[in-house]
Amino acid sequence: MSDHSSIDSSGHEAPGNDSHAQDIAGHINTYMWIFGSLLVGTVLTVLMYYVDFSSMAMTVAVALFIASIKAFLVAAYFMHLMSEKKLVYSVLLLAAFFFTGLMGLTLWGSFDLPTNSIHKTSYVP
Amino acid sequence: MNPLLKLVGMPEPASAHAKGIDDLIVYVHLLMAVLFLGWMLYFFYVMFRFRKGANPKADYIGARSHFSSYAEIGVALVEAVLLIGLAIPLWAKAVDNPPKPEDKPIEMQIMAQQFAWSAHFAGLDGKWGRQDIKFANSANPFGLDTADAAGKDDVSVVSEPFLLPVNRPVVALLSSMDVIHCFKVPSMRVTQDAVPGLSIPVTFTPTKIGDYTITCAQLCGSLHSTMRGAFKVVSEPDYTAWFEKKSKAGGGGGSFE
Amino acid sequence: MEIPYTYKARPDTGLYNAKVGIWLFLASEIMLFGALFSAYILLRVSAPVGFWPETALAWPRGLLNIPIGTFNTAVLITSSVTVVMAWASLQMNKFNHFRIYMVITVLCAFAFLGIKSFEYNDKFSHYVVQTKSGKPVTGHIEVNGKHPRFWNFSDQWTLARLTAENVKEISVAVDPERDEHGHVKSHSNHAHENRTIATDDIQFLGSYTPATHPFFAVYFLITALHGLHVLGGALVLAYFAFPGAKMWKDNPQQFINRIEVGGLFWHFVDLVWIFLFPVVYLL
Amino acid sequence: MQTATQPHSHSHDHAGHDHAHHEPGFFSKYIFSTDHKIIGIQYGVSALIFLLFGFLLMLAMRYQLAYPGQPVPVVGSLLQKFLGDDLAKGGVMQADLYNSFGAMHGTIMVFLAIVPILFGAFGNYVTPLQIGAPDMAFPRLNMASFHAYFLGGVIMFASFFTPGGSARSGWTSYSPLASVTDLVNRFDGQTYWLIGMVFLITSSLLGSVNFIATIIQLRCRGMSWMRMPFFVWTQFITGFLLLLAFPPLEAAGIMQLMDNLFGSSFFLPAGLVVNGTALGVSGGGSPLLWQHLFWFLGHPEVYVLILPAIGIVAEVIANNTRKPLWGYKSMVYATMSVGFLSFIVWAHHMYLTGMGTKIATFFQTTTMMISIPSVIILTALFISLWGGSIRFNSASLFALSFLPMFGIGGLTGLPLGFNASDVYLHDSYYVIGHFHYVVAPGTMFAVFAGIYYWFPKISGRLMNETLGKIHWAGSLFFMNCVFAPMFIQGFKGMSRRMYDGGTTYFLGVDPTALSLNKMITMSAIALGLFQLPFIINFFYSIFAGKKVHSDNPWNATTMEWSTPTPPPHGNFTSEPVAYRGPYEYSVPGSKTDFTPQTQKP
Ligand code: HEA
Ligand code: HEA
Ligand code: CUA
Ligand SMILES: [Cu+2]
Repeated sequence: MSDHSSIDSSGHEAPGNDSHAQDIAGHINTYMWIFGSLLVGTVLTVLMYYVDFSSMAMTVAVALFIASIKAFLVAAYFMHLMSEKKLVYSVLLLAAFFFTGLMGLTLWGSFDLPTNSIHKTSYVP
Repeated sequence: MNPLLKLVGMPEPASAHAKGIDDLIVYVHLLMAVLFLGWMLYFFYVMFRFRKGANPKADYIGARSHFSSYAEIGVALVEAVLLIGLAIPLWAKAVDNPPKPEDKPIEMQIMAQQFAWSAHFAGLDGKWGRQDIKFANSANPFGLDTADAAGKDDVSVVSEPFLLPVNRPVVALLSSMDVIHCFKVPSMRVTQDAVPGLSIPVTFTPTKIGDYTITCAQLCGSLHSTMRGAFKVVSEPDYTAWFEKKSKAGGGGGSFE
Repeated sequence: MEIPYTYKARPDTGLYNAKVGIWLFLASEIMLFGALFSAYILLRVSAPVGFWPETALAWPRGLLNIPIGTFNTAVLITSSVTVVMAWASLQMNKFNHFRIYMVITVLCAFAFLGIKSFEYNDKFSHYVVQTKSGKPVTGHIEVNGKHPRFWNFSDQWTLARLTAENVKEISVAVDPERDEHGHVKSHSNHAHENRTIATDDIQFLGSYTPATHPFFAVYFLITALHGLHVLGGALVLAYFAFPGAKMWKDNPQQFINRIEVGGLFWHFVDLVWIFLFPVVYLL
Repeated sequence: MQTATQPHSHSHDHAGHDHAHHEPGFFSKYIFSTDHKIIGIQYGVSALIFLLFGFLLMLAMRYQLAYPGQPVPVVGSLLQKFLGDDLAKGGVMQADLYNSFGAMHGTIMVFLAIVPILFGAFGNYVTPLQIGAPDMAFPRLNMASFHAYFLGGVIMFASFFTPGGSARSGWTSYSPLASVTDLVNRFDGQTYWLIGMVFLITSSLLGSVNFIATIIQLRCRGMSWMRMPFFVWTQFITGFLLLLAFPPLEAAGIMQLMDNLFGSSFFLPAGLVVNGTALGVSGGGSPLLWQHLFWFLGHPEVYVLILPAIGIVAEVIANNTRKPLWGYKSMVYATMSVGFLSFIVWAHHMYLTGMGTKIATFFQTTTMMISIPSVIILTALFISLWGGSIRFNSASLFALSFLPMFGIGGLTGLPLGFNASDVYLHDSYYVIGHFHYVVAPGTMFAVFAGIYYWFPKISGRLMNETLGKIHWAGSLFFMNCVFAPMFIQGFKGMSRRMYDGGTTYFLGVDPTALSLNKMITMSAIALGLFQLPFIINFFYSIFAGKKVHSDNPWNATTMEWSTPTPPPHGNFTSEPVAYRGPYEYSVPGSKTDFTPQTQKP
């Protein structure tokens, strides 16, 4: 804590004290673990590409599953969502809900057409 | 036709499903009228009774009755009834119930382009000619392949009135060559967008002989307001005569009037 | 009166203003990228089945450089770690560490952008050539002895331009053939074979640009928008690392907050990429 | 760092003193101001000008509708001079000019006039005062938001003078039309429109982040959620609507921009044949995707237009009935439900683009659901009148007339919301009637009510009541003359966006529909003339209106009236504390008929 005193001398409350610093040191350990997991996740994602899943849907599912886990790690630990306030959750939940609505309903609406409708790439019939 | 709708100037209905739509419009407007008149009576009464001159001291609590909750539940109920009883079934019937073959539906294509409507029938052989984008242009909106034998007797009616027989279901496959147009025939109570890249069927059964105008109800460019089409609903024999003549004359496959 | 809670947390919400602000902003960013992802998925699923370019509008697979993409992912993840380390260093009062981590973060950002523009360059000088007499091929082309380059928009070739400028033939360094998963076929020729194609034999010529296929349009749009976020974020973080760091002296708590807020944005940019990478590169 | 801890150090005198000594220069005071009140005024003035402009565009169009093919009076020659023969030959409005004015009328009214007035002007000026905050949470962001809005406006305005004229694909800007109107000059009016929209969206996003953060963080001591004035609640929910609904349109706008500038095909399917020749694009896109993304914003946007208006009306009604709002809590919850539901009803604008039964059922059910909380809000306002001591001043007259007008507009939404009846009414003048009843006599009346009500706080002077009442009577009467006949026209089958006023269709069908056009146009002119008393009143009162003698001329309870008039920089002279709910009027046992929120118990 060499520059601790210099901050103090400028007349301000120093942000860290020793027990606080210990906490943070604990965090750093976590950060490194997460870092490692993210790299592993990335490698897994790429390997998945070379595995021949029988169906496209399966590929998509696996890809998004890995991505979601990685995203969760980033959000939960790097962005400290784990210990964040309720308010932030509600905002994010709203956004997540509306995003799902936007995507889901748009897709649904684009494919639930009147019976016998045709998506054309050439003229019909 | 419902006298209320006549009063506001809606054109006489001329198709089989029109009654359902008209009824729904009437019922919804009755609901609206009841709500509106009720509230207005209340509104003027309140403004008069509780004006400052008559009631210099306001009451902190105000209304104590729960009438409003009942009214709100009532509105919700009526809406639910209209929705489940009328709107949804009507829609399902219109878009998910294609006419059965024994009703001998007329199948046709309708193509919209800036700024005209064209119609296309399969001809006497009942087979569509081959169609491809690469043949399409303003004069051949359906992209008919002149080389295809099945198309020789197809009937294409480009930018002029076509005929439909009375009391037979029509299934018109609607599409567009360029931008979004909207096929609207007020008397038939049909409206459907013609979306490029999609082919969407509209179904209706004309019930009245006469001349009908198609308007384009979707902004589609400079001359949108003049984009009119027309068709005549005629008796079955008149229609057959017209159709046979057209088909034999080889309307399809490139030679257009 | 002055604006309260600019750096102290409001007791009942437990948050300071900027943190509320950044989370709201991120929520709107979710909707922005969400709409783009939705568009991507919709276009993707409504594309005809088949293999691009054999089937005109089928979704292309395996066009992007996966090793480079993977490397870039790692770069971005690293920057995400360093930015949180920078914040932690401030918490522990180690300003110098903070600055080092910040510098690494910004360097990672620019590395990411550099690699991305390298990829862009590759795409812009890549062409699909549909011949009249055979299968379409893809690859880098050479016209009049020169490789067209993306930064020069006037250097884009189309069939019309070939004809207009009376170019008789072009040569194509043909890409290896791919199967329907985008994997290079085992028997395929790995060393880019050079083929000369006469202009008369060309039916369609298009570079890997938005006009050629919706895939490119979506790809460039989403990655460019993401790239802009990276650039913006990097500039702000660089500002905090140097000129903005003066605040550490006057109001350390507020400075830490700023780093936290900047970091949150940075993690979000990383998060978007975590989804972008599999969706765009691997699907 | 001892700022907020010693609130009493700033006295009223002190603020005035400060002011006198370092008078900021013109630029930092009026152009680069970060004070929410100045920014509010900037928004208000620009938006009123745009409102007038939007109306003038419509007057020219209305003239064309009533008298197709005749030169526009007064400005015809100017139009020809500035816009050229293609658009206004001989001063006659050509079809393209009609379409371009129509698109710009919609765009300007919605994005440059009404939203900026409600959210930018009233929201900025009043919200921080009502929650006892010294300013917005992010003053510089607030300034940036106004600047982005202003730039967007300038770009939109400039687009009129591009070759070919401004955007002319409707305010909805549907693809492919928007992408194929000008195939030669890619940098056309549509491109300007899109760039302008990106600025306006950015402005709204910055604004909404700021509003929400301000309301969450800067409520003064004692200002709990359920003590917030209803107006603040509506601003809060509106903020969320803007925050989450606008980004998809921004994305869509950028995609359309790419379609226009780089020839991509986000919204263009394969095989388009325009003008008889194949359009040389790859295709593969979806025109309906644009509509989904547009209406995902479009529908929440209409609640952006109405919720703050309801908020204003609620304030004015509570004040002029001298009693608390009836069912304040249920209004708050209803507003939340409206806000939430408004995100999942959007495709009721798309019933006729081709929809299967399942998806159509989903959207009409949600559409019916959203009408219930609207009914609850309106009912609560109506019942609030019961037992009041109603005063009829200009503000209150406008607020009261808002109720039936919004009622008509809202109720006529119902037949549109059932898809089966929408089959007949879609894209007809019935729709035009429906939404103008909500936005013109609805929202605009709320705006007027707000102006008459808060004018004394802003300027320290009252507006003239006589002129105000003339303005009210004329506006109410002629608004109805303009928009009520549109329902009839709609029933008769008249489509909207018809440059010839429906002549081509109606001559063979029902010529009486056309005579209504003339009546509507005349009424619109009269409506315009009846705004003159307002404009005169407005400017006259700024300089020579009757001075107010107290900071609280309406004897109101909410906090904006506990500040000096006009409020100084930093707003409050001592730290405000809310001791009670927002509408404690006529509390039994109290000496006065109002108990301000800040009054110590
Ligand atoms: C502020 C604007 C606003 C508001 C609040 C609304 C509110 C509603 N709108 Fe409207 N609407 C628009 C603006 C608005 N709309 C615009 C601009 C368009 C056209 C866009 C375009 O195409 O260009 C449109 C178009 C539009 C359509 C598409 C029509 C078409 O194109 O075919 C539909 C269809 O469902 C619809 C439905 C509704 C419904 C169900 C409500 C409901 O929320 C209404 C709920 C309210 C009530 C039910 C009233 C309750 C009151 C009482 C019951 C008390 C009555 C009291 C008295 C009468 C005194 N609207
Ligand atoms: C908030 C939105 C809003 C508002 C307020 C209005 C207000 C008005 N609108 Fe508009 N309108 C739209 C939004 C709006 N409109 C939209 C979205 C469309 C669809 C566009 C499209 O098809 O794409 C449309 C379309 C539209 C049409 C259909 C055109 C067509 O389909 O061909 C018509 C026709 O009459 C019309 C008329 C009017 C009239 C007469 C008013 C009047 O009520 C205007 C009244 C205004 C005034 C009288 C001005 C008052 C001025 C002041 C108070 C200024 C004071 C100034 C200072 C103090 C400096 N509008
Ligand atoms: Cu076609 Cu309008
Ligand atoms: Cu809507």
